[in-house]
Amino acid sequence: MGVDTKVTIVAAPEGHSEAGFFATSLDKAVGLARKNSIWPLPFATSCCGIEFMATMASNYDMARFGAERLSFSPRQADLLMVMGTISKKMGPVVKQVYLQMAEPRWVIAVGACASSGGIFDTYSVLQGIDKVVPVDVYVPGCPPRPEQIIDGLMRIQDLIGNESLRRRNSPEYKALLASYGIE
Amino acid sequence: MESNNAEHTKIVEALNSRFASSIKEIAEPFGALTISVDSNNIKSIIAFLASEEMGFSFLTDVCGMHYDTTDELGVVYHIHNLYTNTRIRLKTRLPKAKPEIDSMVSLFKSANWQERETYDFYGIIFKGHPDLRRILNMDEMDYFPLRKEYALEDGTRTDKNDTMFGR
Amino acid sequence: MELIFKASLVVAIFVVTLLVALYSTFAERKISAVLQDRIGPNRAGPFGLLQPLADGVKMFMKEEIIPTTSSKWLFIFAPCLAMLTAGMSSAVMPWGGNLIIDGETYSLQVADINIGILYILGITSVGIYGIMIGGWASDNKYSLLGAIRASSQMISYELAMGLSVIAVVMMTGDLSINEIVKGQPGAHWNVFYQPLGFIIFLICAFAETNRAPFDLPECETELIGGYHTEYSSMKLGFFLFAEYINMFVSCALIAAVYFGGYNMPFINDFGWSPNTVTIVGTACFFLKIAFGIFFFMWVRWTLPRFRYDQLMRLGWQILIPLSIINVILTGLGIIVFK
Amino acid sequence: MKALTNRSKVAVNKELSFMERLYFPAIIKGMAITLSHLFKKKATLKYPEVQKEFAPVYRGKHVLKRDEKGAENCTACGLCAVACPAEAITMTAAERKKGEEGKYREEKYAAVYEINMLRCIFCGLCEEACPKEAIFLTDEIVKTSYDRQDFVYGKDKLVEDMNNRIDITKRQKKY
Amino acid sequence: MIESINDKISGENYNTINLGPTHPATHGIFQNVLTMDGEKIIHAESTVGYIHRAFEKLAERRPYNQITPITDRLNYCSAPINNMGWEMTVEKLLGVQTPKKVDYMRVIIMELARIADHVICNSILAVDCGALTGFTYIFQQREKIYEIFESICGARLTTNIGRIGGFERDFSEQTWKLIKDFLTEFPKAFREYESLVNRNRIFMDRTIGTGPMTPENALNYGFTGPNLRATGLDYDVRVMNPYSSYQDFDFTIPVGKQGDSYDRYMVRSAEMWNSISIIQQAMNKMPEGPYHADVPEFYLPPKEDVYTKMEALIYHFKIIMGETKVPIGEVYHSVEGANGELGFYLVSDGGRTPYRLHFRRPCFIAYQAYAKMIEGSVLSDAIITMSSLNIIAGELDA
Repeated sequence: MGVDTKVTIVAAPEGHSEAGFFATSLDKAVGLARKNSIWPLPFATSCCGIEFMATMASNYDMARFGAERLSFSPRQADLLMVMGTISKKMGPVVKQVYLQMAEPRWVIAVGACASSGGIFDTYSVLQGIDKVVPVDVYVPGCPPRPEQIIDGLMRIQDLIGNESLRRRNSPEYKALLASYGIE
Repeated sequence: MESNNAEHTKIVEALNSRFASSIKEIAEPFGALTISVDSNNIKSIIAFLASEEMGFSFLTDVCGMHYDTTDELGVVYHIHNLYTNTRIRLKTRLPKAKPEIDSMVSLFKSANWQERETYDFYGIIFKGHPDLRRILNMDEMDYFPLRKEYALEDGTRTDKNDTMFGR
Repeated sequence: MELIFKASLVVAIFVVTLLVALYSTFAERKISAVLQDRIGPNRAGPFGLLQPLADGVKMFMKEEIIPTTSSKWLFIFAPCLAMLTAGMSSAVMPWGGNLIIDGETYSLQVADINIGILYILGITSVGIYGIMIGGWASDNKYSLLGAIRASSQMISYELAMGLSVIAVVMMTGDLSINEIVKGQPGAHWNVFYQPLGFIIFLICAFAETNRAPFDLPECETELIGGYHTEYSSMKLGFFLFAEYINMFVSCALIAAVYFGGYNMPFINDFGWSPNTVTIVGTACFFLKIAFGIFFFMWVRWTLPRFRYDQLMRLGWQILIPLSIINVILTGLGIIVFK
Repeated sequence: MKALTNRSKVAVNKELSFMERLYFPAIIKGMAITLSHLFKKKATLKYPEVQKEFAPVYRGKHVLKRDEKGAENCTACGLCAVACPAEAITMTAAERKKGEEGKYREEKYAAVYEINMLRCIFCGLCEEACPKEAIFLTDEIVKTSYDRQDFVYGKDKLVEDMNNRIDITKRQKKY
Repeated sequence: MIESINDKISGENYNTINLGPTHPATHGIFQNVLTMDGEKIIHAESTVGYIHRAFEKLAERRPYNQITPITDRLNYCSAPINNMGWEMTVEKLLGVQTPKKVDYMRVIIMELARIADHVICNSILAVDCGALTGFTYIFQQREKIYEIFESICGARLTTNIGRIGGFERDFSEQTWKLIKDFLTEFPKAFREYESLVNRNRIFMDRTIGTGPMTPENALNYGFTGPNLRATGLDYDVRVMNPYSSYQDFDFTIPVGKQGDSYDRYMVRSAEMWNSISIIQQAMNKMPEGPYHADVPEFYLPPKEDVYTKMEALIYHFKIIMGETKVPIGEVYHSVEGANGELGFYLVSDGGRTPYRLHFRRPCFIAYQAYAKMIEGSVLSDAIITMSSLNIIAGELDA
């Protein structure tokens, strides 16, 4: 905690020439595979979790994106979807789950509460999960419509598809993790 | 249906005959029988009300209060007789320096967490509670957040301008 | 020549098994989707056909995590064992009749050992070690619970499975699967002679493959992932893969033992050449398997799962007595009718 | 315990008939039901390709309206900010100068008007609070983004485009 | 600690399992530390507070009309019931009498919300038993309820529906049509769902006898709503203390026998059928009239009036700034929420915000029995019991 919230370089694939962010053709192929096989770990705590159910159910069917195999074990998940309020008591748990995930891993903050605390600017609520884990995509709304959640997933897909394989070993990424106290 | 006057008179009489000295005030705001009682005697009063004779077998609610004008804390009980459909609100006041009151857990199991919550929010000590710990907040918290003197906000928020909101 | 044929057959069967397992994962997702009024994966390739490939590549590229408290070698060994045994069991399956090439007869079976059924039952019970070791080596309580459930489930249901097979063996008088298949020409399938045995076998097959309603070793809502909770990347892939291969083999076994394998009614009435008959028979066999796989999935997406003790009760108190009765009835039948 | 009313009715039957004991009737019935859905029309809305039409009163992204002449309606009174339970609205008022009548309808206007879309809970209270019909919620959803700075919507994103006006007449209709 | 005590008692080694806070079956976030003997639960201890959001403190800092969106997030599965419970509480404090039409409209919305909530609970119970498909069928109907809410208030889940004194707008033609469609569509889909699950022996075996409760014990633990009714006691706030003209409708109170998971499931099922009938009755008897009470001090004037009438403008500003006079006093009002008696204890000191607002959250009070209910059962039962109690995290932790 206590990290400057402006550190959000995860998402910005800046032009970094060799061994950097830009994807090569192998990266592209792997990226293509990865982005079509996102196994989300739904960290659903409150209202947004119900909208997530709606997203998974027949009417919106997130499975179309290859993302219907929910893996509740963090080891197997690619995408941590934090949905709902994260209190200060819960903050360490989110971080723990993030640590248990295998690389490459991404994080979506779904809904106002997870992204910024939303309406709950109170003593017990974490003002955005980016204080404990790096967030890749923010989805606004309280709760977001399923359309918005799918939108967020597609943004993550874009991110994954254009990402270099070695980005996870890049100094920028390591610096980012270090800023969250993650080795 | 709630303002059942004959029933109310009966209850008040029964209470007056036993606990006259502990009863401070009786009122009926919005048709709900509200009795302010001495905090020392609360357990025997509720035990009496919960007995077969009076039939208030359901503890609807326990909550804390902070009266900042007199700087006192308080516990408010709502109990319900399901058969005559009468509700009573019992109010107590406790000094802030030593907020202690008897626990109701031996009478109503539902009081357990509600009293823990009240302790968590207001720091009211329930004597005889089997496990009086914080329940909703972190154990490390060192103040009682719902007391009026503490701020609501956690203070880390940077993206607002307080003058806009009239607060 | 014989050797080359056998070698190519082994390769072909291996590839086919893998392909079927690969596309079973896709089929599962699609079938569950259509049963649930959904569409299912449709982004990866046309109609989402490249979905399993995407999953595979992703899993290969994922970081491997070996928990520090686990027994490292066993942790790695377990998924390999599961995969290996799953792959081995298809060796004795008679995929078709005989092909005649250049006057020489080739059997579409890798090894026609005379105890084929025993071999399969044996291999599948070795497969359970993969799950058990995996769950134990993870040093995770949920995994351990899953492993314990898996092993006791396997032990209980293998008995009933074996007994129901014995009834079939009594009728055929041979333990070789090929002989069993040959024993049901045309439409004289065992399922019509052994309906009770078939149902018992089917239920046990569900239990042996850890499929719903018997998916207790991994049941997501209770044990998160059960024995594979701690596995990531391709080791997880192996476990999942092994499950689908097992399902494929089970369906093949059911088709061979109860639905006449490559036999098909009226196949000899068309006057086709023996080779055509064999090929059509093989296709027919795969059709039966495909229906079996569909059935497995259909059941999975319809039924709730059992509780552990209910599962045991069903196994020991209902299925085993029933299968013993079935054996006795079969014996009586043989005496009376033959 | 004694019943409280005379309206209670036991809703449970736990007795299994012999057929139900056999597992199969219910299983076959269930499987028939799931199979019948194989042939039903799929309920899925193919979202990115097909967009569902939201209700006319949907509470989505905000818009700051202009009047017919293109002048901004907002007078920076701050009522919307007061009414906002999430405290997501910030504004700075400025006096209208001579010659700016075409730009701002009232004598005061919002020089800065920001809504933090990550904070916003889309409750619609700002729309209700506005006495000048300046702020409305629309049936458009707020897009997701990579960076939380992107979600502070300033006037550039909120004020409506005169060439592409947003029809809010349906929202106001009280039926 | 517990482990060591038990070890001393029996000399056996027990296993401790941490069920939650991110376990898949704990939908929200509940932590239960289970002491297990193999699969059997010897001792359980619940920890709550993982999404404590300080509702009560927040409510002390927000004017009355801004509290409605906060109540949305209590039991988010049936937000309209919370909204309307809160509005009725304030109306009780202010002494506002709502027109019959408002009452009936509220009844329709609240019963729809109840269906929406029970749909979630019952379908998730089946999901936790391993049958996912029923959930997807019945969730399509929930989408229809969302559409109805959306056409009235503009949001799907956290509705912020209704205002103090009535509704923000009348139901449109579209809304009525959607409700009518729902009334014809839902029974079909629900019947299908019931025949998929209700009499399936696997499902019955899983749920019968899990987490049983006697009425005396349930009452002592503060159970209300379907969970209490499943034990056989017919306590329903809608009947005992009718609010919003519930006395005009004819419905029964479904009760169970043993208070186990199957009873809870069946009581919820029967309540959904009841809700359908109540909505039907309300539609048939819908009176004419205004859609809000005539209380200019609390109900916002129409926008046209704000421009043209001085009085309306003053009221508008006063309501938004929270400067209308609110009587000093305290009031308790309860509604039959989807999970039980949802009470609002409001103390007003005449200021723009409540002096104290306490929510009686049925989930919070009922959940403390959970640890006792699962002791002696197995892990699978613990999960079924949790689902069938329908504990909603938002309501639990406030």
